[in-house]
Amino acid sequence: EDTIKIGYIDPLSGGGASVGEGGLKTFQYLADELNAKGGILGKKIEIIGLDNKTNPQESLVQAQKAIDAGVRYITQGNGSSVAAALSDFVTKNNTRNPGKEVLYFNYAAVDPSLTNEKCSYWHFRWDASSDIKMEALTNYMKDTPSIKKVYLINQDYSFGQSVRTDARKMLGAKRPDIQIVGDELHPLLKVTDFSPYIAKIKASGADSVVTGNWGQDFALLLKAAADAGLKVNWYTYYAGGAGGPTAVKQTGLDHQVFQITEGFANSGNKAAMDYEKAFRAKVNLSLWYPRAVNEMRMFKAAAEKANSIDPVKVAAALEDLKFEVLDGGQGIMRKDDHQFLQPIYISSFGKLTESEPFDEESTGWGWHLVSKIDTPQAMVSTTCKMARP
Amino acid sequence: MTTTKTSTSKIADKPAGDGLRFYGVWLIGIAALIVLPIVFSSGGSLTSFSLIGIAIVFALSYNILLGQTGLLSFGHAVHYGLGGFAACHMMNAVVSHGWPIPLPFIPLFGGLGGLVFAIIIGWVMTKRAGTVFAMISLGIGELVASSSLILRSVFGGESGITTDRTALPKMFGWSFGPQLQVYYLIAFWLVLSAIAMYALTRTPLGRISNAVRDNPERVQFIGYDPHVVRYLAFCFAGFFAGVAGSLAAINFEIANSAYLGAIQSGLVLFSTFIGGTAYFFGPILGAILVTYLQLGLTSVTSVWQLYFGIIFIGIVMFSPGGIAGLVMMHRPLVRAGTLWTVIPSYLVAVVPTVALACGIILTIETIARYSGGEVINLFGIGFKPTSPVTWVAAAVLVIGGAFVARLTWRRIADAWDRAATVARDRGYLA
Amino acid sequence: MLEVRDLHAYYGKSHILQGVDLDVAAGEVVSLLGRNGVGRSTTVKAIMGEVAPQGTIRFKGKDIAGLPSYKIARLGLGYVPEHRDIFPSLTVRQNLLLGVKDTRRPGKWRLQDMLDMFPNLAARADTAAGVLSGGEKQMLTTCRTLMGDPDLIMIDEPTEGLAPLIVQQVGDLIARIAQAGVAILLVEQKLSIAMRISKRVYIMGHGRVVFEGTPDELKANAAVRQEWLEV
Amino acid sequence: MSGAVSGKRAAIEVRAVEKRFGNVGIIRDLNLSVAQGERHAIIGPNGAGKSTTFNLISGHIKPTAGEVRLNGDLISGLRPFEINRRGLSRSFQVTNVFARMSVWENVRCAVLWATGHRYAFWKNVDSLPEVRERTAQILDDIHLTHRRDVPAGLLTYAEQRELEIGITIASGATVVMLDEPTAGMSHAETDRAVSLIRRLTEGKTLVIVEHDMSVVFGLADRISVLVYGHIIASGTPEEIRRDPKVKEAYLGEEAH
Amino acid sequence: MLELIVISTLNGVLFGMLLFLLSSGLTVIFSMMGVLNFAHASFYMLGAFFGFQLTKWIGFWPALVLAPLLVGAIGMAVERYGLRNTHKHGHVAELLLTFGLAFAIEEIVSMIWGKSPVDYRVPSLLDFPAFTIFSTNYPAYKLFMLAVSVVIFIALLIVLKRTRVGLIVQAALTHPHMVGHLGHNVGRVFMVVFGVGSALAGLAGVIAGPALVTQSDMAAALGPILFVVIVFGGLGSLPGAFVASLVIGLVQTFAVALNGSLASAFGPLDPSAGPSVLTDVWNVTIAQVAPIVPYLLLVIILIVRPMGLMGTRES
Ligand SMILES: Nc1ncnc2c1ncn2[C@@H]1O[C@H](COP(=O)(O)OP(=O)(O)OP(=O)(O)O)[C@@H](O)[C@H]1O
Ligand SMILES: Nc1ncnc2c1ncn2[C@@H]1O[C@H](COP(=O)(O)OP(=O)(O)OP(=O)(O)O)[C@@H](O)[C@H]1O
Ligand SMILES: CC(C)C[C@H](N)C(=O)O
Ligand SMILES: [Mg+2]
Ligand SMILES: [Mg+2]
Repeated sequence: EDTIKIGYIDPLSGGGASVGEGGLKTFQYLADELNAKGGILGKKIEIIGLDNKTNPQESLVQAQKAIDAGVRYITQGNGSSVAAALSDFVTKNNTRNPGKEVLYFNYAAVDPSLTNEKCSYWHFRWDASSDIKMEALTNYMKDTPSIKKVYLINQDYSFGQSVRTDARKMLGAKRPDIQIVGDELHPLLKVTDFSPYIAKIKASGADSVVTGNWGQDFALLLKAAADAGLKVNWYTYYAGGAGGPTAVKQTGLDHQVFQITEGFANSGNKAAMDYEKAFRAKVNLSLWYPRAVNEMRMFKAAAEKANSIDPVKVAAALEDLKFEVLDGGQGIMRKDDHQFLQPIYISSFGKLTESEPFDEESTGWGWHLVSKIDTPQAMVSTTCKMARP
Repeated sequence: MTTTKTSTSKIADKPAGDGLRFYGVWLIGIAALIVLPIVFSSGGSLTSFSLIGIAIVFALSYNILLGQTGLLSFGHAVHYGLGGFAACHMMNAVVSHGWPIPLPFIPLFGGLGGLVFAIIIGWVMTKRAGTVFAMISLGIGELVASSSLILRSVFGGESGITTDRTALPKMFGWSFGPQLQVYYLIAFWLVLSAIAMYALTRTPLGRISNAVRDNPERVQFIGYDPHVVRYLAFCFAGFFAGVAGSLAAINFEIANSAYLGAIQSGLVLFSTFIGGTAYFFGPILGAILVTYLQLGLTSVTSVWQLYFGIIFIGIVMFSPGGIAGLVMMHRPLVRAGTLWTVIPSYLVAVVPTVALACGIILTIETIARYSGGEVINLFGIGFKPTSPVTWVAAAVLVIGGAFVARLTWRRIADAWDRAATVARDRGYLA
Repeated sequence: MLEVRDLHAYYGKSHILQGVDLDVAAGEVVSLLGRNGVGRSTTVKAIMGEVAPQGTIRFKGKDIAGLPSYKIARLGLGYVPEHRDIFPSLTVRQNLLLGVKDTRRPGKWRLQDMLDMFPNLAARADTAAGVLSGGEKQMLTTCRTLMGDPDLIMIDEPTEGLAPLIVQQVGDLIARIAQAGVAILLVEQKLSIAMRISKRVYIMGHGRVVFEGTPDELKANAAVRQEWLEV
Repeated sequence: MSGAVSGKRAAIEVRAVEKRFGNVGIIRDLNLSVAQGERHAIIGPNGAGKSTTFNLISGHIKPTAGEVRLNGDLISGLRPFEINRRGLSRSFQVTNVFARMSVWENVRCAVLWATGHRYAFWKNVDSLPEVRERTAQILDDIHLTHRRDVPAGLLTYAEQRELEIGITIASGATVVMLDEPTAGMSHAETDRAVSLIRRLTEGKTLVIVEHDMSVVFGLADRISVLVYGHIIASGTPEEIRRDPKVKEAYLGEEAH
Repeated sequence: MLELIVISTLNGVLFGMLLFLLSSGLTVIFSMMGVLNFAHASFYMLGAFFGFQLTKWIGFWPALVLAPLLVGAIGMAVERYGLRNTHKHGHVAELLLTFGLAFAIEEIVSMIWGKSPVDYRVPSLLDFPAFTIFSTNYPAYKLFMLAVSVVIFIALLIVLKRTRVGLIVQAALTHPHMVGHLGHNVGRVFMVVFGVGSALAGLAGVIAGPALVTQSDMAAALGPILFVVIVFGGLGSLPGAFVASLVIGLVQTFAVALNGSLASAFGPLDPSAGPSVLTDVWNVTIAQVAPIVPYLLLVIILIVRPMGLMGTRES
C-alpha cells in the first residue's frame, strides 16, 4: 500500500450537501497540498468521498464499505448524530478486528457527549466542543450590557440541544438578569421557510438570538429575518457557512452577527491569511474549516512521530500532541478525551477595514475580530473515562 | 387426478418431476447461500451479501402486499423500522437483564414489533384498498417517521438507538462479532422467512389474497370478507418486514428514524416492482439488483442517482413485468424448444446496445466531470471530459448505437413473434 | 358512402377477416349478419381503426384505412360498440355531451331531443352512467354517438340483453335514425329486426361475406339461412 | 343446511322491500317468495330493477325499507359474505371473475370457504383432497377442465360466462341466483348453458334473470314479472304467457 | 399576540397559496389522468432553476413566462414518450416511472447547478416592503405571489368549467378507444393536460424560487406534502385543493407559532420518573409537531371521509 486512504463520510446530497461538498473540497485541497510535499512518510493521501445523506445508518454502510476497500482513517463532521453512530461503530470495529483498527477524525461534530460519556479512544476531535464554544460566547455576552432578552433557536438533535441547554445554564449563571424569551427547537434540515419562526422571535421582543443552526437551516433563517426586517443581534456557531453571509448582508445587519470559530479569514495571522488566499484561488470557497488544516497537519506530525501510518501507533502519537495551529498559537490534543484544545475567536460580520482583505460570498462584507480566547481559557473539563486498548 | 397424498407437486396431476425440480431450486439456493462467502470472501462482498439478504426479506414481505394482495403501500418501512427498534431494545434488555436469549432469536422479536403495529393500525388501514390505502400508508409512514424524532426515549432522536450484538449470550460459541457470523445469521433467517412466505402463498389465505387482488367485490360473494383478508395479509407483511428490520438492526447495531422513512419505503417498492411482482422470486431479483446498484454505483460515479433513475425508467417502460417477467417470458419458448431461434438475434443486438449504453454513460460522465476534468474510465479506456475526442466518441456511440440497436431490436421482436407462434401452436402459450 | 374492399384483419397471428367486401350508400340501412365469432364485430372495428386493417376502406371517397379513429369519427362515421363502453363515472348528461365533437358546430341532434326520446334517460340525466341498467346503457351509447352527428352509424348488436319490448323500441329508434337520413350499418344476430328495417343484408361466414341481397331474397333463400345463420 | 326443520319454508322471502337512490325509488313495495327447490325466473323490462333485486337479496346493497329472509332467517342488513356463508350464492350480469388467476384457482377459491378452510394460513391448499376433488368436479361440470391453467381473463366470452356459473355454484350453496347467465351467447352456447344450469342446480333453489324467453320458459317453474320496481305478476309460465299485463309491459306482440 | 396572529395568518395564507399553486397542477393531473406524479415537485424545481437561469439571461419577467412553458414542454415530452407507453401497465408502473424521473431530474439539476443553493433573487421591481404591520415588513414579492396564485385559481376554475377536457380525460381513463370513436384526440388531450399540470408546477417554481431556497433538493422536501393537499382536499376537486392548501398552510404556520406543550398546560411531570414516552409527549411543543400535523390530518380524513374534504369519489 503506497497510499493512505481517508474516507470522508458526509452528506453529498440532500439538505446537508452544500456544507458536505465544501468539506470534501477542503480535504481534497489539503491532500493535494500534502501530496505535493511528498505525502506522509512518503505515502500519497487519497480522499474518498462517501455520501451519508446525514443519516447515521447510511454512514455505517459507507464506513463499512470504506473499510472493506482498505480505508483505515475516517473523517466526518456534519452532524453529531452521525458522529455518535460512527464513533460507536469504529470502537466496535476495532475491538472485533484487532490488527485492522480504524481511526475516526472528527472535524466538526461538536456534541460534548462525544468527548464525555460517549468518548472513545479511537475518536479525535479538532473542533472545539459545543460547551467550550458556549462558554466563550457567554463570556463575551456577559460583558455586553445591551443584551436583555435572548431568544434561542436550534435544530432538534443532540448538537442543537446541547447548544440550548448550555446557553440556558451558562447565561443563567453569568447574567441572571437576562431573560430567555424563547427557546425553539425545529426539525433538522427540513424547514424550507422560517418566516413563522421569525414572526415568533419578533413577537417575543428579543434583542439577541443564539443559534447553533448550520447549513441551510442558518441561511434560510437569516433570509426569513431579512424579509421580515428583523433587526437583532445574532450569536451563532455557523453564520459563516454556505449562504449565511449572503443572507446576513441582505438583512443589512452590519456587525450584528457574531460567530465563534477556531479561526477566520481576517484573523490577521500572516500565514493563515496567505493560506486563505491560496485556498480561495484554487477551491473558489472560503476556508470554512481551518480545523481541517490542523487535523491533516497533525495527522502528518503524529505519523512522523510514530514513524508509522498504523492507526494504533498514530493514535498513541496523537495523544497530548502539541501543535502550532493555522491561525497562530498552541493547541494540544487532550489525552483524557481526545478533544483538541486551541485558541478560539469571536468575530462579527460586516463592512471591512483596510487591513481586512477577505470578504465572503462576494458580499463585500467579511469577518472582523471581536475577541480572541486563548487556549487556557478555552477549555472545559471532561467526564470521559477513556477505555484504552 | 390419482396422486398420492405424499405427492409434492403443486397441482396434483402434474408430473412428479416438477416436485423434484421445486425442491431442487430451494436446495440450490440454500447451498449457494452457504458457499457464497467462501467463494467471495472479501470484506466488501460479505457486507454486500448481508445487506442483500436483508433487502430480500424486506422485499418479499412487501410483495405479500403488492403482488399477492394488490395493496400499494408507501409506508411499509414503518414495520421494518419498528422491527429494528424492537430488536435493538430487546437486545439491550437481554444484556441488561441477563436474559438467556441468544442473538439468533432476536429477529423473532423484531418481527413481533412489526406485527404488533400492523395489528393495531392495520384494521382501519385495510378497510379500503386502492388509492385510499396507498395514501393512508403514506400518511402513517410520515407520521411514524416524524414521531420517532419526537419520542426520543424510544427512538433516540436523530441519532437513534445503538446496541451491541456481541454482548448477548453466545450460541454455538459464536459471538456474532465477525461479519461472517452475522452473514450466516441473516442467511438463516432469509431461508426461514422465504420458506414461510412462499408457503403462505400456497395456503387458503394466500390464494384468497390473490382473489382479493383481482376482484375484491366478487370475493364477498364466495364467502370472504376482503377486509379481513387484506388485514391478515397486512399483518403477515408487517411481521416479515419487522424480521428484515431486526436483521438490519443486528447488522448495523443501530436503529434510527431513517429506517422508518419514506426513502426506505420507496426503496422496497422499487425493488419489488423492478424485480417483478407476479412471481415469488421477482422481489428477490429486485432486491439483489437495487442493493447492488446502491452499493456499487455510488463508488464508481458521483451521479449515481441519475443512473438509478434511468435504469428504473428503462425497466418500467420496457419490461413492466420486472426482471422476473422478462425471464419468465422465455419459459414457454424453452418448453416449446424454440428459444434457440431467438438467441442469435439477442447476440446480434448485444454489440450495438452496449455501444449505445456506453455512449450514454460517456455523455453523462463528460457533462458531470467537465468542470473537474477527472478522467473517465470506461472498459479500461481513459477519456478526458474536456477533450473533443471524447465528445465525438460519445456522439458517435449514442447516435450510431441507437440507429443500429433499433434495427437489431426489431429483429428480436420478429424472431420472438415467430418463436412464440410456434410455442403457441405447440400449446405452451395461452 | 362506405366502400370496403378486400379487408383483412388479424388478432396476433390469427387471420380473422379474410377479404371482406361491402358497401353502404348514403341514407341506406344495411345489416351485417352471421353466426357468433365470424368476425362481424371485427369488421366494424377494422373500419373504425380499432383493429389494424389491411385492404381498402373508403368513406365519402376518402381512404380511411390506417387513420387514427378520432380522425375517422370526425369524418362523420359513428360507431356504437358491442360492449356499450359507457363512461361509468360520468353522468348520463356528460356521456351524451361527450358525443359532441365540436361544441361550436352543433349538429342536428340536440341533448334535449335525446332526453325527450328516452324518458328513462331523462329521469337519470344526472346519475352516474355506471349504475344504469343494461338496456339504458344501450340507449345511452346509441344516443351518444348520434350527438356527434354522423352520416353513417355502425351499431354492433344493439339488442343484446334487452327485454323483448325494448328490442322493439330499439328497432323503432333505428328506423327513426334512418328516417333522419343517416345511413346505418347494423350488426345483428336477431334476424327479425334486421329483416324489418334493412334495405340490404350481408351475411358473413369464415371471415368473408358469403351472401348479399335484400331481406326478401334472404327470406326466400332457405339454404343460405340454413348454412350460415341457423344452428 | 337442509331445510329439515320445515320443508315448506320459503328459501327466499322478500317482504315490502323498498330501495331508493337519492330520491328515485327504484324498488317499490317488492314482495317475492321463492319456495325451496323451486326454479324461479324474474323477467321484466330493462331498468325494472331485476339486478337491483339481486343486489338487495345478496347483500350487495341494503334495502331502504322492508326485509329479506333466507330459509326463514332475516338477512337484510347482513354483508354479502355473511349471506353467502348462509348458503346463498349469486352470479353477475357483467362477467366478474378473478382475471389474473387460472380457471382452476378461480373455482378453487370459491370452494374454500364452504369446505371450512376459511382464512387458514397453516394448510397447503394443494394438499386438501376434498377441495381438489370438488374443484375438479366443478371444472368437469362446466366443461373447462381442458382450460384449467389458463388465466380467466384470457378465456373467451362464453367460457367466462360458464366460469361465472361455476364460481357461483362452487360453494355448494342451496340457493343460487343467476343474473342473465346466457347474455351474449349464441344459440348453441345458450342451449349448452341451459342444460348445464339445469343439471347443476338439481335439488337447489334457483332464481334466474333472463331476457331470452326460450331460456325462461324452458327452465322456470314459476315466473315473476318486475316492472318499475314492482312485481306485477307471478305464476307458472303458462299463466304469465297469457297475462295481458305482462304482454303489454314486457313481452310485446313479438313474444315467442 | 395580535401581531403574531396577523403575521402568522399572512404567512400561512401565503404558504397555503404556494401549496395550492403546486397542487393545482398535481390535482389536474392526478384527478384527470389518475397518475400519481411523483415528479411533480421535480417540475417545480425545474421551474425554479429555469427561472433562475433565464432571469440571469433575459430578466425575471420574460422568465416568468418562458420557464413554465419550457417545463410544460418537458412535461408533454414525458407524457408522450414515457407515460403513454406505460399507461397500459397500470398506475403503479406510471408512478414508478415518475419516481425514477424524480431521481434523474434531481441529479441532472445538481449536475448543472450544483448542490448548493443558487442565488436567485427577488426582481428589483418587487424588492421592497409592501407594507409594515407591527413593525414587521411584508415584502411586495410575497404579495405578488399571492396575487399570482389567486389569479391561477380563478383562471383554472373557469377553464375547467368551460372546457370538456376534464370529461374527455376522465372518460378516456376507462374507455380510451371509445373516446377516440367519438372523435376526440385522446393522446393529444392527455399530453396537453400533463403539459399544463407541469407548467403550473413550473410557474410555482419560478415564483417560489426567490422566496424560498432554490436548491437541488427542494423537490424532495416538498413532494409528500403535495399529496397530502390533494388527497385531503378531495381527489379531483380544485376547490378542495384550494381549501386544503389554505388549511394546511395555516395549520402548519400556526402550529409553529404556538408555544404550548402539555407540560406548559398542566405543569411539568415529576422529574424523578426519568425519561419515558410520557415525558417525551409531555414536553413536546406544538411547534415541534408542526411538521407532522398535515399527515395527521391526512390519515384522519381518509379514515372518516375517504373521498377527502370536497371530493366526490374515492379513487
Ligand atoms: N381481442 C381478441 N383477441 C384474439 N381473438 C379475438 C379477439 N377478439 C375477437 N377474437 C376472435 O375473433 C373472432 C371474430 O370475433 P368477432 O368479435 O368479430 O365476432 P362476431 O362475429 O362479432 O361475434 P359475436 O357474436 O361474438 O359478437 C372470434 O373467433 C373471436 O374469438
Ligand atoms: N346505485 C344506483 N344509483 C342510482 N340508480 C341506480 C343505481 N343502481 C341502479 N339504478 C337504477 O335502477 C334501475 C334498475 O336497474 P337494474 O340494473 O336493477 O335493472 P335491470 O332490471 O337489471 O335491467 P337490465 O335488464 O337492463 O339489466 C335502473 O334505472 C338504474 O339506472
Ligand atoms: C458541521 C457542523 C455544523 C455539525 C454540528 N456542529 C454538529 O455537531 O452536528
Ligand atoms: Mg360481435
Ligand atoms: Mg340487470
